[in-house]
Amino acid sequence: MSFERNALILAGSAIGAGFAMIAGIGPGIGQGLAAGKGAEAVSYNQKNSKKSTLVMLLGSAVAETSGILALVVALILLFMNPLIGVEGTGLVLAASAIGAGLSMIAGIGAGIGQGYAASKGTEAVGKRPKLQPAIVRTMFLGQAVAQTTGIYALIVALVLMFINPFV
Amino acid sequence: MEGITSEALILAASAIGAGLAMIAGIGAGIGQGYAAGKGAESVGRQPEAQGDIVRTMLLGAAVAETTGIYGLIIALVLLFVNPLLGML
Amino acid sequence: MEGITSEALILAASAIGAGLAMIAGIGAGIGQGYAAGKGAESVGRQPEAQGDIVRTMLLGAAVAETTGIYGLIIALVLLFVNPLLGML
Amino acid sequence: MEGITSEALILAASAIGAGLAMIAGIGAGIGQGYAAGKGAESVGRQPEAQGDIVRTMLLGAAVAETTGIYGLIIALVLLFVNPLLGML
Amino acid sequence: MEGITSEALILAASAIGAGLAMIAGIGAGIGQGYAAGKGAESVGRQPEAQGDIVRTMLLGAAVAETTGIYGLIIALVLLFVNPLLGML
Amino acid sequence: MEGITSEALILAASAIGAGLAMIAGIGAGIGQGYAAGKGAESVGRQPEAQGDIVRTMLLGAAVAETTGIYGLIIALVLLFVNPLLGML
Amino acid sequence: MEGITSEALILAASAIGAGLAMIAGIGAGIGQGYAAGKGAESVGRQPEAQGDIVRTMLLGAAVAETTGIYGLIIALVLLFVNPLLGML
Amino acid sequence: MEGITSEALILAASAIGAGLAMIAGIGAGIGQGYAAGKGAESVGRQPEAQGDIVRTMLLGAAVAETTGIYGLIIALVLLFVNPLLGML
Amino acid sequence: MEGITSEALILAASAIGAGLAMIAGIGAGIGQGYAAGKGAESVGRQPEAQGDIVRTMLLGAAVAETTGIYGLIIALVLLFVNPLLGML
Amino acid sequence: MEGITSEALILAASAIGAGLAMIAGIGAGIGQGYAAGKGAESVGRQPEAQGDIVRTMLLGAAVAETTGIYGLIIALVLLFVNPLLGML
Ligand code: NA
Ligand code: NA
Ligand code: NA
Ligand code: NA
Ligand code: NA
Ligand code: NA
Ligand code: NA
Ligand code: NA
Ligand code: NA
Ligand code: NA
Repeated sequence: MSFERNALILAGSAIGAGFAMIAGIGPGIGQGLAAGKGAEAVSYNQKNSKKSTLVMLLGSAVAETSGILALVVALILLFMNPLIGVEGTGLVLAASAIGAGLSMIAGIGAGIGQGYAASKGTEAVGKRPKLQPAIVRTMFLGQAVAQTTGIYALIVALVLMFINPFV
Repeated sequence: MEGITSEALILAASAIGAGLAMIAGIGAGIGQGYAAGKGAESVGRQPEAQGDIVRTMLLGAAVAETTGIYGLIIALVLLFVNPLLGML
Repeated sequence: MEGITSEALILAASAIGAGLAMIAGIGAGIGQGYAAGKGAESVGRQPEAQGDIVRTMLLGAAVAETTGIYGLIIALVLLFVNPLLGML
Repeated sequence: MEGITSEALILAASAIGAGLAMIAGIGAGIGQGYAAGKGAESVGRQPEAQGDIVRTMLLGAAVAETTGIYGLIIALVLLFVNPLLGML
Repeated sequence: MEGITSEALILAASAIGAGLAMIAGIGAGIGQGYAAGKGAESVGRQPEAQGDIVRTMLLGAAVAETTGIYGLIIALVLLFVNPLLGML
Repeated sequence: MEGITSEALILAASAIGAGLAMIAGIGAGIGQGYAAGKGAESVGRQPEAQGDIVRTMLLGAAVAETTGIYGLIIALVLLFVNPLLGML
Repeated sequence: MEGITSEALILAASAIGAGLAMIAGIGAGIGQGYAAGKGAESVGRQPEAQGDIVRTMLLGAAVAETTGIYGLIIALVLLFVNPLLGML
Repeated sequence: MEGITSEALILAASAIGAGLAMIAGIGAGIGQGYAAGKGAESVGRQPEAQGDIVRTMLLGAAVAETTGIYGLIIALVLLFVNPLLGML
Repeated sequence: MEGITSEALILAASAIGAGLAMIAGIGAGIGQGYAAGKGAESVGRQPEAQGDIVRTMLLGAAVAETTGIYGLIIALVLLFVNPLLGML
Repeated sequence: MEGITSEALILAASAIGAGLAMIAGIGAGIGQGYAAGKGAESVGRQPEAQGDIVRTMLLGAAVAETTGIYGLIIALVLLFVNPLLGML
């Protein structure tokens, strides 16, 4: 097994990119919840369907974040691999690429949670359109709180990719 | 494994990476199914609002599809383009 | 493993990648089952709207199937076409 | 592992890939069980609509089965047909 | 691992594949348990419909069992028949 | 690992396969716990139907146990019978 | 790894298998916690039925414990009995 | 890896096995949190039944803790007792 | 890998084991978040019972934290104490 | 891989362990999002109690954050302190 050092790093990057994409489970579930509640809101308050649909889309946009971050990490690994030019042992850098991908999986949580918040925001605005500002403010505040562990994961992934302390 | 080349190692890992990326699709499947259920329920309650309900369900489901598409794109890139080989 | 070729390593990884890609199907199974449950419940409540309810359920379920199909396609590509071999 | 051939590596990976593909079945199990619960509940509430309820439940469950079947097919292909061996 | 044969590698992978295939059973366990809970709740509410409720619950649970059975079959094939060995 | 025999590799993989097979038990644990919660709730609401409720809960839970048992059987086969060794 | 014996490989895999088997316990933890929540809720609503509610909750929770116990038994067998070693 | 002994391989696998065993704790965390939520809700609704509600919640949560404890025990056995080493 | 010692293999596996053990924390995160949601809902409905609601929520959340702490302890033991090294 | 040292193996495993530890963050994301949803719902129902609702939601969310922080700490220790290297 006398592979080139770069081959090992690139193989690790392929697997890391695959792991990172798993984060997409989160937005998929969460935005689906919002879609369901959006459809329901239309059924009990058809007049205000524009308002509830807007909240569904706003909340879902926030829930997309961790899917986008994961995609960016995967694209970086595949198209502008920062590890390949770094001095250091191939095995360590290959493992760093895999670790970065694994870390992004944390984004599942934010995606589901923020999507749930979007669904409840949509439902609430559908029921009480007049309270939209207060409902949406609370939704966004809660969504911001739910993002943090996804950000932590992104930081760990960026550290592994760009300022790898092991080299 | 003396006969195995660097290219082969990267391509083998790409096959596994492509498979992993598809797992993202679990999310859209669950979420869109939830929307389907809620859509059916809502249409049953207000059949006269069917058009709006289904349109909202489909709009929300389209949003929920994106991360599954991202996974598919990464898999297709690994299988058909594979930029990694060029970095060797 | 002296006898193992580059091709063999890629094909072995493709078998595992194909298996992983199928896991995406968990999502459609859960989501469509939820839709089935909600559809059955709604039909029980508004039998007169059965046509609309079932149509909406099936439309939503068709949307929820796609990421499972993506997974199947990637698996079939790995097993029957395998573009990776050609990149060696 | 001097004695291990290229074929053996592919077949070993196929055994693992087949096992992974079956995991897709988690989805249908959860989803159809949800439908079963909702069906039982609805039949208890509207016994007069039992026929419609059960038919909708079974129709929806059939839809939810597909990705589990996809997983089974990929596993059977890996175990009994194995197109990968022919690509060596 | 000089002494390890091709057959041994395939059989070792088959043991792991069999274990993985059983994981499919998570789905039926969750789904049928949900049905059990809904069945118990419904029987408590409409004891007079107990027969219909339990029949629907069991019918739905039977449907939910299938993907768990698929997993079991693949595991049994790997452990007792193992068609992969014959392809060597 | 010169001293490692073919039998040892298969038995090592069997230990891991047995552990994986037990994971199926997650399903029954969740599902039956759901049934327990619904059973307790229902008994609180209709104490006079306690017999019917608990019987339905236990019947449904027995159905939900099966895939966990399948996993246990596969693990026991791997650990105590191990048909794979005989195929060497 | 010249010094590594067949026994060592099996015992190392047994340590991992034991860890995997414990994961089954996720199910009972979720399920019984659900039952605890439903039990607490029901006792709050019908304090006069506390005895029946708690008894049903505990009976259901005992049923939900079994697959976690199966996992524990398989882990203990791997760690303290290890029938695999005797098959070498 | 010439310098790696049989004992080292077993101890390395034990470290991973211990980590895997802790994953069982996911269950109790979810379940007990559900109970906490239901307990808080119920205390808000029936403050006069607070004692009964909290007692039932804690009793149920204690039951839900067990499989997490099983995982911890297996991890501690692997890390501090390690009966596998003695079987070499 | 000629230069790799027994100690290095154990310490490498300990790093992975520590990472795995932290995954247990998923449970407390979900569960306590559920409790937070139910607490907020209940405080909105019965502001006069806020003290009791928040106390019960925090008590239940403390109980739900334990398995996450177990995982942390096992990780810290692996990283800072590592009893496995002493068993070599 | 002739050039791999003991230190490199430990650091490689630490990179993977750090990635695994972050997965704990799934829990807080789901849980806090649930709390956010319940908070938004409750503010919609009782706007006059908004202050109490949001305070309770944030308090509960802070509690739900801890296991995600534990995971982050373990990852940072592996990446920047790495006590394992010192044990070589
Ligand atoms: Na957070
Ligand atoms: Na999306
Ligand atoms: Na879809
Ligand atoms: Na389907
Ligand atoms: Na089925
Ligand atoms: Na079953
Ligand atoms: Na059980
Ligand atoms: Na328990
Ligand atoms: Na706990
Ligand atoms: Na916490």
